[in-house]
Amino acid sequence: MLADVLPNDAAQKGVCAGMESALNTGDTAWILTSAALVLLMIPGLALFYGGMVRGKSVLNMLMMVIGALFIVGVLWMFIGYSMAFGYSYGNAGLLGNVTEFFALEGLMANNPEAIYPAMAFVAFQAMFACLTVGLIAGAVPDRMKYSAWMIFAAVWAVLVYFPVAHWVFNFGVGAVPADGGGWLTKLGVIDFAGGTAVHINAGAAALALAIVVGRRLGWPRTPMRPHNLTLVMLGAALLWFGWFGFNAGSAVAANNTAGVVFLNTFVATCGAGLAWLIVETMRDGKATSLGAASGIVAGLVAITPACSAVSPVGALIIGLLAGAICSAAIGLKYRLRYDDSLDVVAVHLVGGLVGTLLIGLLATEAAPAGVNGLFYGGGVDQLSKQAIGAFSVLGYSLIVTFVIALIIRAIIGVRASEENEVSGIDLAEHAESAYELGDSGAGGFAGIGHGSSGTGGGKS
Amino acid sequence: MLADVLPNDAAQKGVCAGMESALNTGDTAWILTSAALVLLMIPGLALFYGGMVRGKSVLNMLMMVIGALFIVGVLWMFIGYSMAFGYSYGNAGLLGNVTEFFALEGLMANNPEAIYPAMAFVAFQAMFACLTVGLIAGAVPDRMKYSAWMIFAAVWAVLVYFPVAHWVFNFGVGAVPADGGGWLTKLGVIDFAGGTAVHINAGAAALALAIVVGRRLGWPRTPMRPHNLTLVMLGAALLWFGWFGFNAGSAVAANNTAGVVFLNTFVATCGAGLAWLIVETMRDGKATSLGAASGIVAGLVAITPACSAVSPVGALIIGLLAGAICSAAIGLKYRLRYDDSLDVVAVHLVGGLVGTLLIGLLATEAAPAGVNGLFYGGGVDQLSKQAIGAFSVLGYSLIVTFVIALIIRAIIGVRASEENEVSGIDLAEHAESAYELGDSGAGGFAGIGHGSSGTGGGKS
Amino acid sequence: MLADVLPNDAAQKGVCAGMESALNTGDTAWILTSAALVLLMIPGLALFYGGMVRGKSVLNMLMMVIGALFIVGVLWMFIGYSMAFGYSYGNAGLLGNVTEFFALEGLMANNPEAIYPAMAFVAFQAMFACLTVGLIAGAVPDRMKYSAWMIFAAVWAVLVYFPVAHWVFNFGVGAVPADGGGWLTKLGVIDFAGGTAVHINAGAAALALAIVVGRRLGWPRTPMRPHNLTLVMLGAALLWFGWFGFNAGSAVAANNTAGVVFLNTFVATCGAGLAWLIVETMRDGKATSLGAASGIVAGLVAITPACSAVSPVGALIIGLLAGAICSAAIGLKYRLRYDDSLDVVAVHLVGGLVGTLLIGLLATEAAPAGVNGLFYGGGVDQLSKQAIGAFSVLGYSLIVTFVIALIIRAIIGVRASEENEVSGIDLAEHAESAYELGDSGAGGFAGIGHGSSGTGGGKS
Amino acid sequence: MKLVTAIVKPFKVEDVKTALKAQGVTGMTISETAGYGRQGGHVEVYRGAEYTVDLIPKVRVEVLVDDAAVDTVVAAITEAARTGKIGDGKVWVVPVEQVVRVRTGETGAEAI
Amino acid sequence: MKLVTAIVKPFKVEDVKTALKAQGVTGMTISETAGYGRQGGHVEVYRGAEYTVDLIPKVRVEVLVDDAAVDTVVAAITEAARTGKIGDGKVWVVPVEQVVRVRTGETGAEAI
Amino acid sequence: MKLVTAIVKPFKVEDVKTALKAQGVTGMTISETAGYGRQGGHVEVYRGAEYTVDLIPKVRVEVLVDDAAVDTVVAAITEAARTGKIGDGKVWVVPVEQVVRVRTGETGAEAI
Ligand SMILES: Nc1ncnc2c1ncn2[C@@H]1O[C@H](COP(=O)(O)OP(=O)(O)O)[C@@H](O)[C@H]1O
Ligand SMILES: Nc1ncnc2c1ncn2[C@@H]1O[C@H](COP(=O)(O)OP(=O)(O)O)[C@@H](O)[C@H]1O
Ligand SMILES: Nc1ncnc2c1ncn2[C@@H]1O[C@H](COP(=O)(O)OP(=O)(O)O)[C@@H](O)[C@H]1O
Repeated sequence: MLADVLPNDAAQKGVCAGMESALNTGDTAWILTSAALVLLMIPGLALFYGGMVRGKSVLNMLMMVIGALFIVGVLWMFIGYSMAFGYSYGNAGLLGNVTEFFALEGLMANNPEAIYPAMAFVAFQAMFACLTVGLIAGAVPDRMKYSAWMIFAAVWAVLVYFPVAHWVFNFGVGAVPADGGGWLTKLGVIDFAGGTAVHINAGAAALALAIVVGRRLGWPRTPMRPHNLTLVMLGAALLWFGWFGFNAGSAVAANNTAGVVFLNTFVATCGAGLAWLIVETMRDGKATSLGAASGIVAGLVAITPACSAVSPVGALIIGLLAGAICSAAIGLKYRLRYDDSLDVVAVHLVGGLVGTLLIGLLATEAAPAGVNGLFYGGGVDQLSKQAIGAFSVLGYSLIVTFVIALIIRAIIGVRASEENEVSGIDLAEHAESAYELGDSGAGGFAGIGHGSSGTGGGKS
Repeated sequence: MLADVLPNDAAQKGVCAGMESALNTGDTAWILTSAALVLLMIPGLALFYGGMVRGKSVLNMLMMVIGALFIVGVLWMFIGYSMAFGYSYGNAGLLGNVTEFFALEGLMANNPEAIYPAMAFVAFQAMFACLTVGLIAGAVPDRMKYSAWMIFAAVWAVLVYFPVAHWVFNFGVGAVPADGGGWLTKLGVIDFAGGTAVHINAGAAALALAIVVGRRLGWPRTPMRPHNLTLVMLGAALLWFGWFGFNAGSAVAANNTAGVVFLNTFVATCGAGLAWLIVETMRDGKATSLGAASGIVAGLVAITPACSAVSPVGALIIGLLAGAICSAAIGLKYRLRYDDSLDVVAVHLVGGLVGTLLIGLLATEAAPAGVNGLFYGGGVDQLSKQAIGAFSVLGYSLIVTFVIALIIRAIIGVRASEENEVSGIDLAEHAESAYELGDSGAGGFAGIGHGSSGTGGGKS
Repeated sequence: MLADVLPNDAAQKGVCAGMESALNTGDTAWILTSAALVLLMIPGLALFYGGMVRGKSVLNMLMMVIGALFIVGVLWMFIGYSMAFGYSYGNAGLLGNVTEFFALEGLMANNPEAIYPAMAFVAFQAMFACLTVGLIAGAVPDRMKYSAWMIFAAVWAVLVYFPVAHWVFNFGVGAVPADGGGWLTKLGVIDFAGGTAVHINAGAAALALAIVVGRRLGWPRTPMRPHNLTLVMLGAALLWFGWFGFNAGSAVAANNTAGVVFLNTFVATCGAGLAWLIVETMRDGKATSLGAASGIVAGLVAITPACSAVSPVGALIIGLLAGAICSAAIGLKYRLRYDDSLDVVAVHLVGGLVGTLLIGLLATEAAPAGVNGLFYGGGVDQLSKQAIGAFSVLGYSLIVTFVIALIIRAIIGVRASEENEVSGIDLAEHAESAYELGDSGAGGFAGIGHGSSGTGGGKS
Repeated sequence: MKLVTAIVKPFKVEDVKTALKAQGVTGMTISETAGYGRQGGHVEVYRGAEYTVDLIPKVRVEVLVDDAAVDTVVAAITEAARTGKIGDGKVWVVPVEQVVRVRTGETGAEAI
Repeated sequence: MKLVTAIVKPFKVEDVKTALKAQGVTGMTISETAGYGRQGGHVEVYRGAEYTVDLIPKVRVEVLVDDAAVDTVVAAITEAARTGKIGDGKVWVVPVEQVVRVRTGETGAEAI
Repeated sequence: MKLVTAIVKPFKVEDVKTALKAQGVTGMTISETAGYGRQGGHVEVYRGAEYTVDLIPKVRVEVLVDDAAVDTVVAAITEAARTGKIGDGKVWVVPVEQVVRVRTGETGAEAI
């Protein structure tokens, strides 16, 4: 269209002119942007994880995260949004009405009273669901049967994520506070962007799944070092970038809260990165790039629930503690002998707990959430609420995940064959290998690892 | 500036206060964000394509896409925007007035009646032009002379893209619907974000160019597998991320339409990814990561024209069909023996057709476009319009591209020498090779593939 | 929450309704988006640089940039923002009051008169500080002691960046123009997004640091070619993408200025990329991908100060000149024998000078800055202001950086040991190596370069 | 027992493999190498700085053969790898004193 | 002096190394190779096109040994590398006329 | 005809090449290897877990030479590759029974 002309949509909008629509385009722009940012976190996570596994398993790692994204995305459209954001059955705060928004029925219409389009919020929250399931995959690379993973992802989303999202993210309807909302919300638990529903939830599930699937062959004797640390750093970078949408987007508005949350998210991450590097330097004598990437993620996890409740200094403290505690928590798996391969427990479960509980101590009335924690004279009230929130999600997720995983194991099995694990799960499950770099230099190099004779298109 | 102070610009803006300006900052923010997102799609495409070629051609692949971006960007500023969005010569809807906005004359001024800055829209649409040209490169990697490609890119943009963009994207001026607008728009073809102008257009050109340039040496006998599948997935991820700007940004507003489009884009992509994996699993026994990445792109292509016209369930169906049909369409090139190396035809031409035509069946009045397709009782009217739109773009692009490519071939040739193709086009055309990874481990490794003796700066 | 319900925040906002708040959500959305975009530039820079070094130094390169980000982020929160944006001591325009916003005290509150949240602006500007410090690292890869770098980064941010940001970016308070603002602002120097404060500043520091740290062993005799050019291109792409936030975000509003700036940024980059490729083709016979990536960055650097002051044609000219001049400037280091390894001087110092000074020639009243340069009849007035701005930042940065670097060298040393430099600084400083790709193909490949025996968790 | 080692151009590996199969050779071991020789190298350019790369990618093919088969195997490889241009590579033969098949412990001619 | 060369499965390298250490062998050189043999290969699929990859990653282990130690070294490697499945690889022995340790210039048995 | 094989430190390859050229050697073949020996390895740390890497990157240089030239070539390589620190590597000589230049079919001394 010509630039001086109003598009049709714009004409109907009439911002400020007669108020035909309550739509706030700034809030909408920010929600849409945030939804896109959170989508990017999912491949970001895939690359972060993918760089950490061995070169023979990187594609499988990507496929676990991306496959889960596909399937959970579809489930979200049909029932997930409704289970999470539908009116709570019996106003009990346990589960949303599945039929209320089945297949997003009715949400497409242009509601003149809406401040932002319903679908924008649906999309934003969809990404949360997909990401949370993807997080779990880090516990079981190299060895899990792909079909079993895909089934697990679907079932877990329905039985664990959708209900828990209802508990935490559903604030209820209209004037009546928390009418139809989740029970943790009603209780007053503060979890701004998902420390419980996303991170504790995924971390607890990762623990259960790692135990059911079992250790990688050779672990922990055989070293299994990251095959590509630039990929890990790229993944961490995309996660950080996207996380601004995750956290500041959870204000569901482009307002002061979003600004504060954004800054706190930044500061906490810097703090956690620093803390992880300091711990490494003191313990191992060297600060590693894997440590920096891990610190970034740990800080982001911990500030997620707390970002609206603390001051920048509080955010820094949360970050520093998260970096230090998570880096120490990695030792746990060696002591307890569960092979949580990429440390989902140490980073997401522990980091989520750190952030969720520290709200009880560091929350300040001056922050947007408007609550004082123990150190700001608010007593232990908020702290105990936080503990209830954290541990109920932890317990629910741990138990239900165990049951799901055991049933899948009983019916179709969860492990790739030993031979396939040794020769590489990329080849076994996906008939691909990630790299063919020999072919790069000068000379028409046929590529030794794959001096293959093709039957291009034989089947396609 | 100090934080409590209004910047000068803001003071002039006076949203709500006296209406000195019609500027909607939310819409503007979303258009700017979308333009940046679409820019990112271009290197995203380069990496997606780059990962799929052999290691000795990856830089050339990047350079085809990025070089086209440079040149088309400049052309767009001078004449492209005007040819696409200028008032149609004779109101025929075939081509915009080249001189109207030559060198963007006059668009820099702060127009108080504009809802968003003209330049934001110019930039947003610039990215479409650059991306579309880049898409074609996927048909001819490994073998096309770089100079010939650069000339082709410039000529094709001027003779094919700019006119076709006028047909499809120019909605005309002011009160009179489609006055000065493109003929397909006037006809009532629905193409929200470029199924015809971008994907069918590029796909048809890819077919013509692949035929004129000819097959890679050894194809299809010699296998030419992707050299870096993590790069492919990264590229697909950046494409998906950016595509939210491409599609939802095409609402040119942060409104309900943008929200619906966003959600539909997401759901269709999940569906197409799933469908591609299911087809692979049934046909080959394995779901591949290349399949997942391809499914993502196929779904995005197909939903591009349709995203404002269908319900989420409709979007899912389009995605599922696109995934299945495009993955099958790849077999075509083996049967018809044209070497469309990275399947631009199967993904963009076929995917674009799927999406454009399915609007005729699946469009629903409930969606923002407000039209009913055949399955919603709207008859075949819309379907036939869609077919006219799809096939006129297809035909025009195919024929004109053939002519352009044949002329370039006749004058300067389009093929690199056989020797250069065998030894690698990166080296031959760009005097570079992509990787020197031998140098990574411990030990001061001089890098075997390049135990070179430098003459650093001898010429610079 | 349910989709048809107003979130609490939204209810308080009342856009247009009674004006309880001056908050402009569109501007806020764009500032938040821009802040996230600029954050992404930092890992983008790390990857751009990382791809250019040898495989044995890539992690150190990433760690220099990311480590600086962590530490400068924390410093910014405590004192940086206050030093840059606090009321100028004695209204001299040299330094902001450190205590005014110490630890961001008071900026968290919801100020009803603010157009955008103070914290959003704090976060946006934080990224500038972190990025600027990171830029310097490109001068000294492969050989600088990591501890010395981290100390340098912290000290340089405090003594150089924070003050210079005050000079350039602080526009002062309220009605009185530039009251409390920086001296360059008061002088009328045009530097829209940081040609002086960011690029000339970092480039001059890079020169000083490269000289103090000294040349890499073997330079320039031994060739040290980029180890991964796809990484370089990816980094350049992320930089370009993020730079739209850097430049257009510097409008601190989603307005016409932002639109113009965005388009100019795009056009200049295309021009610089083209120019670099043309110079290469004429000089070396080949256009390289490293040239394309370098051209992108050079163009972005040069348009940074000028993007609000010139027309699109002016932006193109700046881009073309920047591409040509910067590519030629790379020869300087070979002639003068300083090892500015990744050409920070040639790209950022020279590019920054090109852009800053050309404003004096090419500025046009028609552009948002509203000033005419020499070629538009404005005389030499603006040009001389620009020169003062450029060279005072250059001189200050060069001298203070020298002093800082010399002191650090005297106290703890700045060079890694020769042995560590030869065997690779990644291993020496970070106990890691970037790639272990041998393990990818079929077969359970233990990875030759690292047929290591692990003691997993021995220490953790 | 002899070990025949051939240094050949990478895109000729497939042809060599085919030729060896035709000779009844059922196994071989292949690795990446880089060769320096008359063929010369090429020039790469990075930001205007030229690098002369004088090592060219080659592939090493190693085949254990019975004494009797040496000449035909050498001839087959030579034939298959030839393009006639400089840099086609070398084939050489080294005496082998003992061969063992790891799987079975068989030795000598049995082992190959 | 002999050169014992072994082509083994990659995940057996660690075991071979351990076995050699047990024999008092203090040095060895290892490289990546790809083997073609009875073991056959595998199929990869890219957008539906199948690629038969018949080269399988293997590792070459080379050990210089005194004439006296050859048999025990060969036996140790064979033992350590065996899985009993096709593709376990080969071990062969080649005569060496001279060995020099670069650092010291020592030759013969001293050098290893 | 002999085959001289040298395992050297990677950053010494350029010096070895130069030394060989000075001897009139016009061709050689080079490949990446990893060595295990007295030199020991190094430790890498990933999330606090330590990995002892005892294989160190080395480069294998192979040169076919006339019998007469063997000693000077071995000496030249040894000289050029020496740093005097542990891990400088080995040079060894193996008899070659036949050499063929693929391009021309020439054999023996003609072929190198
Ligand atoms: N003396 C040698 N020792 C070992 N390898 C050699 C020798 N001479 C040549 N080669 C190998 O043979 C390859 C081809 O040699 P070159 O001299 O380029 O061509 P040609 O054999 O056709 O004369 C080289 O790249 C190198 O790998
Ligand atoms: N004639 C040969 N010459 C050189 N290497 C061989 C030969 N035959 C087999 N090999 C090597 O030994 C490996 C194992 O051989 P294969 O025939 O698959 O199994 P096996 O030795 O158990 O019978 C091959 O992958 C190849 O690397
Ligand atoms: N017995 C051996 N057989 C084969 N290669 C060996 C042997 N011993 C050492 N090497 C090779 O020589 C290299 C140097 O050996 P090392 O013992 O570390 O130092 P040095 O030779 O200086 O005593 C090793 O890295 C390895 O590649």
